[in-house]
Order: sequence, then C-alpha cells, then structure tokens
Amino acid sequence: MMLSLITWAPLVGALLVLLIPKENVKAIQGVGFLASGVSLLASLLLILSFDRATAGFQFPEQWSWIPSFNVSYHLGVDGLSFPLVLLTTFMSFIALIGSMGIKERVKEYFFWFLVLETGMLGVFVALDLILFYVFWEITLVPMYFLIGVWGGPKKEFAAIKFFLYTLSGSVFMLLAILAMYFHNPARTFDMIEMMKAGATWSPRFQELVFLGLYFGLAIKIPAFPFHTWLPLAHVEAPTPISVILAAVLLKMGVYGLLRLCYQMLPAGFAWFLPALVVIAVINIVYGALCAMAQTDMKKMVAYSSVNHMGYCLLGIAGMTAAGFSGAVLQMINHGIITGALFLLVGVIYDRAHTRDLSAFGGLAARLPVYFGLMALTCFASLGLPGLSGFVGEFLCFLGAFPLWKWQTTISVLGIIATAAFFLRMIQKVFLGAFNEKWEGHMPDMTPRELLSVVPLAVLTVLFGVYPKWPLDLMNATVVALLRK
Amino acid sequence: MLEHIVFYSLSAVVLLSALAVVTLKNTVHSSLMLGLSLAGVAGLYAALGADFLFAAQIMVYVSGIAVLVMFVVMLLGRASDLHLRQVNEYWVAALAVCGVASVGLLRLAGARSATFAAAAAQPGTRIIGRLFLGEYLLPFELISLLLLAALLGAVFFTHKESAS
Amino acid sequence: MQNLSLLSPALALSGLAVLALLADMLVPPSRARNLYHFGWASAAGTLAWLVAGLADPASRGAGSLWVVDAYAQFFGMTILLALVLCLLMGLDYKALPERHAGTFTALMLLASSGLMILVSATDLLLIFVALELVSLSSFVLVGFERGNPKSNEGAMKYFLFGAFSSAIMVYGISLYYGAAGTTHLIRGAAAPGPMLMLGLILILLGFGFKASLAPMHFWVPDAYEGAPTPVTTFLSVAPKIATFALLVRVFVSVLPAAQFDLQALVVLMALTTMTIGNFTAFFQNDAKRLLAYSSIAQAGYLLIGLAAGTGRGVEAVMMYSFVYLAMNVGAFAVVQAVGQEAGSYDLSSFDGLAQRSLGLALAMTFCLLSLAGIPPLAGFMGKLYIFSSAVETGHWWLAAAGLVNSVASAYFYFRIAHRMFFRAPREGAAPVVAGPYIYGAVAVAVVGVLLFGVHPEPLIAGVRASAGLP
Amino acid sequence: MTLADYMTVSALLFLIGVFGALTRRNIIGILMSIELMFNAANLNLAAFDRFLHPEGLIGQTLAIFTITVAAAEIVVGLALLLAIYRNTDTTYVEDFHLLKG
Amino acid sequence: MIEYAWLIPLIPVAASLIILFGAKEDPHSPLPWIGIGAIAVCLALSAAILWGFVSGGVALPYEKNWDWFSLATTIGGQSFVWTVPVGVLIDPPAAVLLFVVSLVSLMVQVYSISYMHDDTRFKRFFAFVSFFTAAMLGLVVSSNILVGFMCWELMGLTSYLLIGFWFERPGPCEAQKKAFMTTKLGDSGLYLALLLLYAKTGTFQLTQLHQHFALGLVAPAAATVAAFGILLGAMGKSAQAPLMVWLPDAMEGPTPGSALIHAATMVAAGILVVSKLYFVFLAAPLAMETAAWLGLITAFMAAAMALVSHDIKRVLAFSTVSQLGFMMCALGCGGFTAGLFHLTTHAFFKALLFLGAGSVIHAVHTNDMRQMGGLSRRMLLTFATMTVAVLAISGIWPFAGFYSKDMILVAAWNHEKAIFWPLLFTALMTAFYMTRLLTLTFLGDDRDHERFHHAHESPALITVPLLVLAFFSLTAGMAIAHDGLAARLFPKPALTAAAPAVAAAPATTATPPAVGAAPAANTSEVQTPEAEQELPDWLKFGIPAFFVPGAMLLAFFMYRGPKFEAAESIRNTFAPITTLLDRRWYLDDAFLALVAFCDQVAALAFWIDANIVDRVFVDGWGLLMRILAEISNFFDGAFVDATVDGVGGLSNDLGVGLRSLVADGQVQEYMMYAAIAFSLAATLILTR
Repeated sequence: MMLSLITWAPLVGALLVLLIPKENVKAIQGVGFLASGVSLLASLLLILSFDRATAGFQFPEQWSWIPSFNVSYHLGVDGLSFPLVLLTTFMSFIALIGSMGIKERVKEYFFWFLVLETGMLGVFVALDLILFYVFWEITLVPMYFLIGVWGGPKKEFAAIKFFLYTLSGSVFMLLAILAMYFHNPARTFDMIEMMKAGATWSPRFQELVFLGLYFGLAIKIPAFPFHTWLPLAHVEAPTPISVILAAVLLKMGVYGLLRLCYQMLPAGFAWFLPALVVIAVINIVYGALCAMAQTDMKKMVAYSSVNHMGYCLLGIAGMTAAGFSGAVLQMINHGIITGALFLLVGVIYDRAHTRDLSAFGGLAARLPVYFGLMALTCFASLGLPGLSGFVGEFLCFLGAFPLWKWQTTISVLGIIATAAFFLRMIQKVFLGAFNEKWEGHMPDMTPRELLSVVPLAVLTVLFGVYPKWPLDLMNATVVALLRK
Repeated sequence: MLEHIVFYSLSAVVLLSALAVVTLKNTVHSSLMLGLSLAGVAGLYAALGADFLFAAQIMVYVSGIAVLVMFVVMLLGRASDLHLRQVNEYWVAALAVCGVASVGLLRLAGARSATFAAAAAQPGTRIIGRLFLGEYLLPFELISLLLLAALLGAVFFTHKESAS
Repeated sequence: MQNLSLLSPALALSGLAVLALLADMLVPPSRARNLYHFGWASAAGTLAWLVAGLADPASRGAGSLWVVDAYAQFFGMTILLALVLCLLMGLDYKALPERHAGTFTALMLLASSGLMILVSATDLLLIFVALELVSLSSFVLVGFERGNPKSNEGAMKYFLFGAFSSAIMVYGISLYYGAAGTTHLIRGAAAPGPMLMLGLILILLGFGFKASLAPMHFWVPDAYEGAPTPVTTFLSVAPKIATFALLVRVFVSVLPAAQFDLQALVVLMALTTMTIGNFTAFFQNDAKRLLAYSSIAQAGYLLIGLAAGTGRGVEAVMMYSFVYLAMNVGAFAVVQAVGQEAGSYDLSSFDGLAQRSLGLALAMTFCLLSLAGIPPLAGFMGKLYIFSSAVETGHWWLAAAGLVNSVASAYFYFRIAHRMFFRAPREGAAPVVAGPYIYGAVAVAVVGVLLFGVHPEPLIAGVRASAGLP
Repeated sequence: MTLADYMTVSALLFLIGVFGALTRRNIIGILMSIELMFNAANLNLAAFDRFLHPEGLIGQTLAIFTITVAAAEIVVGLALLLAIYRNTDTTYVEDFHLLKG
Repeated sequence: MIEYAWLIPLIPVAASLIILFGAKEDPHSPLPWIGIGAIAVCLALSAAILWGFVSGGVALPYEKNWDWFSLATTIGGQSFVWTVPVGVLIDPPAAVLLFVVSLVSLMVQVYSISYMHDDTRFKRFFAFVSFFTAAMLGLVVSSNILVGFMCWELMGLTSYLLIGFWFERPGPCEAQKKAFMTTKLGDSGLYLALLLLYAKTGTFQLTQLHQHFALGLVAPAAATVAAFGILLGAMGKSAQAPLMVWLPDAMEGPTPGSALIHAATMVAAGILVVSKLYFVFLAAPLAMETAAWLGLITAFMAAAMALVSHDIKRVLAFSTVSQLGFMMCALGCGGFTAGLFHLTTHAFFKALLFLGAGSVIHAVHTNDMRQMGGLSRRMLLTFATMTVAVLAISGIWPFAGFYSKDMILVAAWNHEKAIFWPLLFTALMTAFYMTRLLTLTFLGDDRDHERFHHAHESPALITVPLLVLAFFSLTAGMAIAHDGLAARLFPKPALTAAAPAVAAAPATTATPPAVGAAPAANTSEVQTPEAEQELPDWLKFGIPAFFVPGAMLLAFFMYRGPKFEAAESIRNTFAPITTLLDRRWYLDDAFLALVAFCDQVAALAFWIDANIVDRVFVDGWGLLMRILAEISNFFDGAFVDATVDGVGGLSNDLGVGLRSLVADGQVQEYMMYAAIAFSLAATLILTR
C-alpha cells in the first residue's frame, strides 16, 4: 500500500486544490506541500524496509484492473526504480519549495504540478506496461501547461513543441507495447511476465520492437538526434519546472531503456548496442560542445543535461554491472545537481531578469553564498571528485571501458569540454569586476531559496564522499540484471 | 421489333431530354424537359411491364415533382437568369468523371445479356400491396414518418415568421 | 412473424415524436418551451425502458428485415444516450426558436428512431428508408436557425450533398439487387461478382456520407458550423455511431466475404479519412468547424477497427463509439456554453477560459485530451482497443499511421487548450455562465471520459457481452 | 431487348444526372439532376425485376419507396430553397460561401 | 603512532571546514590559527612516523583499509558486488612526503598570517590552504588510486581557487581557468589510465595493482597505454611540456599559495603519482623513455625561459617547471630514488624561494626585478635565506640540491649519455638564472630608489618560516644522502618481486577473482642488478667545483651592474631567440589558438544543432505534418490561412492551376470528389 500512497497522494492533493477557491493561495500551497510531503515521507520510510539484498521487486501490489486485456494494477520497486522514486519525491518537494515564487494562477499551477508528480512516480513504480504507459503520458499534459502558462517569452511554442515531440515518440512506444502483447502467448501486459517471455522472441522481432520503444525513450532521454526539444523546453519553463524536467523527466527515458528495452528485449538491445554507444558519445561530446556555444545560462545547463545523459547511455551501453550502477547513480546525481543548477539560475533570473552570461560579472564578491553554492554545483556537474557527479560519471566510464575502449576515450574528452563551459560561466558571471548595472539589485539568497538549494548541495557532497547509500540500494538488482 | 422501336424511342426521349435538363440555359425549359424525361422513364416502366411503378411515376414524378419544380422555378426565377451561364466551370472535370465512370458502367451493362425472364410480366399491384403490408410493413410505416418529417420541414422552412 | 415488438423502443420514440407534434398544436406558444423538456423526458424515458429491458432475453430476437441482438441494443442505448445529452444541451441553447419546439423535438426523436432501426436493420430497403428518415430530419434540423444565413447555407449544402449521395447509394442498392436478387443482406450474401462489388461500394459511399468518411465527408464542417450546436453534437455522434454499427454489421457479420474483398478499400478510407480530418483541422479557426474535422478523423480511427474485421475489431468499434460519444458531447457542450457567451464560435472565444471558468476549461481539456487519446482518459482506452485490433491482425502500419495521426491531432486540440490556458481573457470577458443543463451534459460527459479511462473494465465487459454478432 | 439495353440507358441517365449535379449553377438544376439519378436507379430496379428476378417484385417495391423518398427529399429541398431565397435572394450555389475552412 | 596515520588528511579537512564556515570574514580572525594548529598536529604525526621508520621503530610500508562503498561490477562476464576500500598505504616515500608537505604547509600558513592579513578574504585563504594540504596528504597516503585521483582533482580545485583568489582582476580569472583546463586535459589521461587499469585488474588498490604487474598479468601493450595515460596526467599537473603553459600564469595567485601549491607540493604530485605507479612504467619501457626525454625537454625549455624573464615569480615558476623536468627525467631514466630525493629537497628550497620572493614583493610592491636591486642592504635575513635556497637549487655542496641533482645526473649518465649532456647544461643554466635572480634582486645598486627606500625587512612571522626552510634546504640533502638513507627512503620498486609485504585488502572485501588467482607473492627484496656507475671523476668533481660556480659567477658579473649592458647586448644579439623565449616558445599562443579553435568547433556544433538537427528531426517532423496538412487542406478546398506558416505558399503554388477548376467551399466541389470516388470505383472494379 505504501507505493500506492506515494503515487496517489499528490493526485489527491491536486483534487483538493481544485476545491479551494483560487484566492486562498496559502491553503493551496499548504495542500500542495502536504500532498507532496506525504509522498516524500512515505518514500523515506520505505528506505527503512527496503531490502538491499533482494534483487526482485519489493512492496508489490497487484490488483486486476482491466481483466479483459489482462491489464493489472501492478506496482513494485526494485533497486533500479526505488532510487528514482526517492529522487522524484525529493525533487518534487524541492521544486515545490522553488514554486513558492510562483505568484499568478497559483491554483492551476499546483493542480498541474501535483498531477505531474503522480505521473512521474507512477512511471517508476508501475509494473504493467499499460499502467506504465498511462503514467508516462500523464506527465506530458501537466508539463505542457506548466511550461506554457508560467514559462518564458517563447513558452507557448516550447510547450507545444515539447508536447508534440514527446508524444510522437511515445505513440511508437505504445505500438511496440501492443506488439509485445500480441507476441506473448500469455497475452499479458505484466512487465515481469514480459521479461520472462521476451528472451524467447526471435531477434528480428525484438529488433523491431526495440526500435519502437527506443524512439519513444530516446526523445525523452534525450538522445541525439532527438534532443533539440530539450534546450527550448528547459529555457522557457519556469524554474521549478526546469528542475523537474531535468531531474526526473529525463530519467524516465533511461529508466525505460533499462527496464523495457534491456530486460524485455535482450537480443534487440544487444543488436542496437553499437549504435547506442555511438549515440552516447555524440551526446557527451556534442552536447558539451553545444553547451560551450551558449550565452544563455539556462540553455547551457540544458545542453549540459544532454551531455550528462550521454554518460548514462554510455554506462548502459557497457553492459556491465558497474556501468548500470553508474547509469542509475548518474541519473540520481544529475537529478540533484542539475536541479540545483536550475534553481540557482532561477535565483539570478529572478533578480536580473536576464540569463545572459555577459550581462553579469563579479557577483562572487557580492553574493558569496550564492557563489559558493553555484560553484559547488558547477563543479559537481563537471565531475569533480568528492562531489556526487564524479561517482556516477566515473562508474559509467568504468562500466563502458572494457567493451568500448575508443568510444570511452573520446567521451573522456567530453569531460574537458564540460569543464570548459562551466568554468567560463563561473568566470563571466561571478568573477571579474562587478557590473555596476546591478548595484542594489543583487541581494544574496533568501531563506526560501536557500531552503530549496541547500539540501541538494548537502546531498551532492554526501553522495560524492559516501556513495554507499545510493549504491547499496541498487547493487543487488544490478547484479541480477546482468546475471541472466 | 415494335418493342425495339418503343424502347429506342423512349430511351432517346429520356436521354435527350435529360441532356437538355442539364444543359439548357433557361431553367424553365430545363424543368419542362425534366417532366418529359420522367415521362419517358415512365414509358420504359410500361415497356417493362411494371404497371404500378408506371402509375406511381406518372402520378408522383411527372405530375407531382416536375410540376412542383416548375412552380418553384417560376416563383424564384428571374429574367436575368436567361443571360447567366447555367453551367459552372467544373464542366470539364465533370465530363471527365462521367467519362471514366461510363467505361465501367457501360461495361457492366454490356455484360448482361439476359433476356426477359421466363415468367411473363405480371400485374404487380397486388404483390406490391402485399409486400407493403406484409414483409415491408416497417419500411412502409417509416416512409410515413419520413413524409411526416418532410412535411414538418417544408412547413417549417416556408412558414413566415410573423414576428420577423 | 414480424416481431415488430422487438423494435418497440424505436417505435415508441417515433410515437412520442408524433405526440410532440400533436402537443405542439395544443400548447399555447408561450409554453411551447415545455416541449423541449417533453422531448428530453421522452428520450430519457425510452432509454430507461431500453435499459430496463436488457435483462429480458425476449427483448432480443430476429424479425424479417431486422435483428435485435445485444449488439443492436448496445448501439440503441448509445444513440439514446446521445439524444438525451443533446436534448439536454438544447434546453440551454438560446437560438432555438421557442415556437417550433414541437417540430424540433419531433425531428430529433424521429431521427433517433430512424437510427435505432438502422442499427438493427438487415435489409437494404429498410436501411435505405431509415437512413433517409434520418437524413431528412437532419436536413431540417441543420437549418433550424432559419434567420441565420450560416444555418441556411449549412442545411443547403448538407441537403444537396446528402441527396446526391443517397442517389448514388440507391443506384448501388439497385445493382446489389440485380446481383443478389434480394435486398436482404443475409440472404443475398451468396454471389460476389463485379456488380455486387460495385453495388456494395456505392452503398459504402452512401454510408460514408452519414459516417463522414472520406471522400464523403466534405459536408461535415459546413453543416456542423451552420447547425445549431445541439444538432451539431447530435449529428457528430448519433448518425455516425449508428452508421458504423451498420457498417460493421454489413461487412463483418453479414458479408464477411465482401468485407474481405473490400478490406483494402476500407484501409484506404481509414487512412484518408483520419489524415484529412486531422490535418485539415490544423487550419480551422472556428471551434465547431475544428471539432467537425476532428469528428471526421475520429471516424477514421473507427474504420481501423472495421479494417481489422475481427471480433476484437468489432469490440473496438463499439467501445470507441461509446467513448467517442462521451468525449465529443462534452467538447461540444463546452463549445456551446462558451460560444453562446461570446456570441461567436471563433476560437478566440476561448481566450483565457481557464481564468474565467476553470471548471469548464478543465472539462474541455479532458474531453480534448481524450479525443487526442491521451491516457488516462477514455479516449485512450478506446484507441488502445482500436489499435490493438489492428496490430493483432498485422496492420502494423495502419496502427502506426493512426498513432501518428493522433499525435497530429493533439496539435489542433491543443490550439483550444492553448487559448484557454495561455491567452489572457479578452477585455471585459466575464466568467462563462452556462445554464444548468449544459453543466449537466458536461458533467455526464466528463465523468464518462474519466471513469471509462480509469476504470474501463465495465464498459469493455459490456462491449464484449454485446459484440457477439450472428 | 436485353438487360444490357436497359442498364445502358440507366447508366447513361445516371451519368447525365451526375453531370448535371456537378455542373448546374442553380440549386434547382442540381435538384433536377439528382432526380434523374434516382430515376436511373429506379429504371435499373424495374429492369432487374423484369429480366432477372421476376418472382418477388422486390425491385419494383423498392422503386416505389425510392420514388417516395425522392419526392419527400425534393419537397424539403425546395422548401429549404425558398427559405434561403428569402434570406439571400439567390439560388446560385456559388453564392453560398459563408462556410469555409 | 602510525595507526593514527589516517587522521593526517582528515585533520586539515576539518580545520578547513571550521575556518570556512566558522565565522564571518574578518581580517583579524583567529580562525587561521586552527588551521595552523591542525597542520602542526599533522606535522607531529608525520615526523613521528618518519622518525620511527628512520630509527627502525616503525615498519613500512603500512597499509590499512576500510570499506568505503559497495559496487556492482562485472569482470570476465561475472557480476558481483565488490566492496571498494578506502585506506592508507604508507611506504617510505610517503612517510617522507607527509613530513615535507606538512612542514611546508605549516611554514606557508605561518608566513601567510602576516602576508595575507590585509586581505578581505583573509580567512578564506587559510581554508583553501588547509583544504589543499588535506588533499595533498590524502594523495600521499591513499592506498587506492581512485581516492588518490579524487585528491588529485581536489588539489586542482584548490589550485584553481587560489590562483583566482583575487578574482576581481582579469588576470587571475584567466589564469585560474587556464590552469584548471590544462590540468584537466592531462587528467583525462590519468582518468583513462585508471579505467584501463581497472578493466585489466579489477582493482584500484595500489598493492593489488602492483601484484598484478609483478606477476605479469597485464599485457605490455595495456601497461604502455596506461603508463602514457599516467604520464599525460603528470604532464598536466607537473607542468611538463607542452602543458606547462598554465604554471607561469598561476603566479597571479597569492605568493604563499604559489609557494605551497605551485612550487613545493601540488606540482610535484605528477611526479608522485608516476612514482606511486612506477611499476606500470617498469612494464612499459617506451613510456619510461618518453618520460626521460619529456623531462629533459621540459627542463631545458623552462630554464631557457627563466633566463630572460624579469618577473621574479615567473623566473621561479620557470625554475619550478625546469626542476620538475629534472625529476621526470630522473624517473624516466630509472632514477627512482634520485627523482623522489630531488622532489623532497626541491620542496624545501623552492618553497623558500617563493616565500622569500614574497617577502621581497611585500617590501617593494613589484614583481619586476629590474626595479629592485641592492635589497640585501634592507632585508638581510631574506637575502641570507634566499641565498641558501639559490645555492641549494644550483647544486652547491653541501646544500640539499647538490645531492639530489647529482643523483639525477648519475641516473641520466647511466641511462643515456644523450640525455646526460643536455641535462647537465640545463643544470648550469639553472645556476645561471638563479644567480641572476639573486643578483638583480639583492645585489648591485638599487635601481629604483623610491621602492628601495620603502623596502624593509619583513616581520618575524615571515622570516621565521624562511629560516626554518633555509635550515632544511641546507641539511635535507646531507641527511638523506647520509649512509644510504636515500635508498631506504626511496626504494626503487621492482617488477619481479615487488609486491610489498602488506596484507591485501581487508577480509571483508570480496576480492575479484582475478586477484584471487594471484599466487603467493614473492616478498623478498631483490634489487635489480643494474650496472650503477659513478660519473667520471672530472665530472663528479668538476661540476660542483667549476661548472656550477662558473655559471653563477658569470651571472653575477653580467647582472651586477646597474644597467647590465653585457646581458642586454647578448639579449639584443640573439633577438629572435629572446623573443622566442619571451613568448614562451609560443606555447601560450598555441594554447590560445587551441581555445579559439574549440570555441569555433563549439559554435559550429551549436549551429548544426539549431539549423540541421533541430530542423530535420523536430521541425522536419513538423514539416511533414505541415505538408500533409496542406495537401489535405487543399483537397478540402478549404481556405488556407497563409499567415499560419510560410509553408502555406506550397498550397498556393500547387493551387494556381487547380484552383481555377475547384472553387472554395462549394458544395459541387464536394460532390465532385464523391463522383470521382464513384467513377474510380466503378471503372476499377469493373475493368479488373
């Protein structure tokens, strides 16, 4: 029941929000925090009872949902999804704190936000393909509205581009899911059953279905060349939504790649592997290069996400336990770090209403706390050891290297490019002489902003120094993933 | 032989007047030609020995519909209509479409070499009447509803709003 | 031998229509409005009667020209439900002339009764007459706003096109008769030949007119835009669903051989219908017109189920029809509420609706999302059913085309959502105040959309129980 | 005479009707053309009855129904035309273009 | 004592955090003393360990590991959970370096209390320095190259922070970025080496790695690649050619920071890592040879640049690079002991030089030596200590540098004469430019009276560290060279029997099977029988007695005068060469060109992204939809809103011919399509 509670609490909150008159902003925010908080607390409680030695699915819940189609309401988490559930509840709560800055149409905002949270959580806990797909799609709609209403200047275009593009990917996923359903003599959508059946399918079929799934997942990840929706969506989305987008939504793609493609279509996955590693390398190097060319901080961070998701893909392509662990860990860390980056970019945008790199300068002396956090996060993002970004990234490389030596070597060069653009951002924005234009407009961070960023910074350091906690959650599952 | 003469002359009347219907500039003439064409069809019914149908055609079409059409044409027609082209610019396309269709339809027709069925033409009124009140009772009743609906529509559309 | 009693709900409905006409003469004009209520009550009562009779096996059986089976009853209920909802909308539609309440009610009831007979019919003669009954009533209903030139024009185009296509259909029926020697579908199923095929194709075109299948769909936007909104709503659901019921019965159940031969044609029609519907809707700036194209596209999806031609395909058509009813009625009801308030159905009437009436905006959003096939709404479950039937029969690319189409459709559905949520309300735009009946219709539709999206099993079970065609 | 002759006449009549329906600018002209199409179908039915299926006379019955329906249709059509004419003062179809994409 | 060795890196971390977050910034904050106290504790511990080893009380190497985190891993197709340990491995070189680093750090911090006290970010400086010290100590003691790499990178971070300490000025900003990026470039090599080593051995533990190499389990090719990777890392960190560009610029930071990081310790980390992973190089002769030549080239190039520079800190920086080249060359020549020995002595005298230079700069507020001169009269103590350092670096007996440099030359002689002679020449260049520095700064006439008169001796907090370091610069060489201690402290690892006699990873760790397969290590210490030859006598005595003093005297006389005409004329005579040297061998320009090139590539990538990828894969999708829409819209005869999109023109073009046939919104057009369908159906079905 805990998983259901985690998943549905935000939706209940959303419905409650609808009942509150829109003038009563405090109550709306209160309900929002309560609902998201219930999810967060429940997921944290679950850590206590999560068995780290078990590879299979835990806390299962299964009820018949659409018996005619053999669709069941089947929930469960394993070491792959549980960390992502934690990430989602946590980042949603953080984003909610960041959402306190939303001043207009609060009611709608919280409604959509909470619906979005339910959708994201559902994707990670669902163990039935139809249920999975339903949650997968549920995330699209609130995202569309959240970007389109509360976003930046080109928000409307960004919203529809995001929506249509990701939707067009996911319909092919649906087609693939249907194909699997009809190819499975058991006629079931149950993921566990599908994993058992998948290995017996002919390679040709697996390859076709893989492509269908991959198209949907790659857009979400986003893998080259399907990534161009991301910078636009990121840039135009309001800060908390950028946080969610980067921290959780992209992870759904990688999660799907492992859960659906790898576990259900081993032959198809193996067939695609050489292409996947090339895509990963392109994501890493090309993403970093594109980020280097940016003058908008948010866009830069967005491209850095392309780069970082490339690490995940590379880790997965390595087909080793270390790579898989690295990919999952990198997802968590990227979520935390990039979430923090977006929050921090939002902080400066709130003050200056611009994100142009060259519009600033010398903020380090005026906003030491902000600078400290930003520097920490940037260094974490560029993979400085001792901070969480390094561990995931390193494990990805470690996992990929035995199989893909040259590709990994090229990717390592991507790290340098990553360092280059982050350092340049720090230099342009924080160092040098203070731009007098901002005199008096640049107070240091407010308590609310600190409240949203500091937990992320703490986790960044914690996971960087002591990655045991996240890794222990996933180890057993990852080993089992590769055993079969 | 007589049969042939009757058939061909009737067919000629039907088709030529039908052509006139669709080509004549004057709508009044068109509507007159429509009456002629429908009468020709009635003649063909007679040639086929369809007595009830012949009667119905004469009563409903020739004396009912054609007259009604003519009536409306007179009512709405204007002198200027005579100077307007009555055929629109689609005629080339329409001709092409009809030409293409004629290939298939005429081929279909040409393949049917059946002659009159063995059974001689019989007076159909009784049979048809039985059908109406027997197997086809429901459609027959529905037709009444349909006429009711048509009546409603006609009344509704032609009814002058006293307020406006 | 006639078993006419099996059709008693339909006949009762036409009886009620006549009754409404009689009442129209008796009721003073000032209280003519009550006849709308009467119509609604008659429809609801008939529906209740039909539902109540479902349990009785004696309510099913075969007549000489018709079959009343669970399948027909299912569609009968669907049609009646559509009628109930549309009449409910009509109660709040201000442009309907009060003094013609009797006519309006009678025509609606007559059309529905024709549709209910249509879904049971197994004889082309009966089909033809029932279809014409529906068509004639609809022609008048579309033109019911007599003073409105748009309504006139819509009716005129609808009429001309309708008459043209029924002439084609009659020609087709004549060919069918020539080939089969009977107009009965079951008895005539023996001899496929070119004449029968051509006859069937022409009949298909005639059905296509009612079901708005390409290339017989052109009248749809004009008629929908011109017609009074409740009539538009009715036209967009009831005749379309009934015609699909008929199509399925003809091609899947009665003439499986013909269905097999015509499958390529059906697939082609499905493709063109949904593509034209969706992609033309991109350019529409009138809400009703946009939804008109959307309804064309939805017919294309339904055709996929027909193209599959399997039991699952039949179930899919049934399921999707029902779901389509809910979401389309919901969307049109909101359109009516908003359009009446703004005095125009231009998309700009929706500007800032979320800030004016969040409830309506959300309801509209749900309906549109459902039409686009976004889970967890009913439209998704319907599409899932449809596409799974296609995938099962190996029509991969047809399913893919359908899915791509639904992505494209999201674009124009979201044009409305875009205006509702992203645009600021126009100067002085007040919250939309709609009548209680509209809200009732919207509520029923939205509940349906949500309920059958989240919990589709009862509907699927019902569909499966009713899908057994002879 | 063979069935082919009658069907040929019917087909030509039908096509003439189609042509007229497509090309007449006047609504009444279109209506008349459509009547021709209906008549073509009826002629077919009567011919089939006579040549192929003389036993039941179903074709003729159907033709009667068709005649009735066609009559009802033209009545509604003409009434509609009258109503429109009152509003717009025209009977030419191309004058109706309020409704378009 | 040694059981507390793990505390050594942690104490400064704690101190650093306390200093950073302890209180608000305040020029008189007492918090820096916490850092000094912490490092003093470390020094005490280190000294105890070192003394214990030297005196025989403590057995080294000492290794102790703890579980760090568990990692799912796949080796040879088998997946299992492996516990990655974290721990300390103290071998004799580590013990020495612990002492050296702690000492230098302590001296620098004490010095900085005075040197930095006016700075607005006084406290932060100490936090950084403490953090740096922790990272360096961590690298020294780590038993695990992964942890080592983390410390290595963290040092890079502190280096970055300290170079850019005065970030309001543009110079430090550019310099810090350059330093970070250049070292990062090198680090990628080390990173890859780590990946490769792990892929081949399945471990990060130094001892286990050593076992693998000792047992020949790693193919020579892999070893060579790994060695080159490590070498690349060392090139970045230790500023070897051509990645040396960052170090001279790094002098933009506060001088005490430079002394600690960019002179004494961090830059030596590259050498340290090479020495820690020396077994990899032993398995890769090609890499060894490359290291030797690389060191030589670096030493020469840097020394040449030092000859012409006028900036006192730059000269020192070049000298650092040059000396690091010596060390690298020594390691490459197989002179493991020599290299590490020089690393140790260099730390003392180079720190001393920097601190002394800092003292001078503090006094005259300029870096330009041409504006100094005669300062010995104002700052005697500084002069004296600097002189000790210069003598040490030049290799004058009995100063520290003499012993270590001599050992390097011997190693080079034994290895390859072609390396020896240029190396010797470079050593003489070293003597020359160091003397030049000393002469220009302290001797001769005062060239800038204004500055001269304001100059005064620094306070005790500055001079005491100078004296301490001078003591070690004087004695360290003698002490270590005494009685073969050098070979005990810096024993050259060997491949045949190298596995140090230390318990492997703790029992709790699941050892990867590859490691488990290792046979019992042969622990007996067998020195590889190399033909160690002494230098020929004329060189052995000639170098310290004639060559080096000669070079020094030459420098002294050339630069003694107020105008040093001789030097200037030489400078002018060889103008092209001087320019080459002034422009730092055009390496900076190459670096800038590289940066510009990367920016171009980035811009190109983004252009491709925005104009090709986005167009094709996103808009292309949309375009497809759009075209379909246009087509279907056309067939619907509907009105096209041309403003919707530019693609609207498509239908207009198409439509010109057809629109005349088909009017808009006309019911007969609708019928036409129906009729077309009808006619096609009729004809196709019936003519089949």
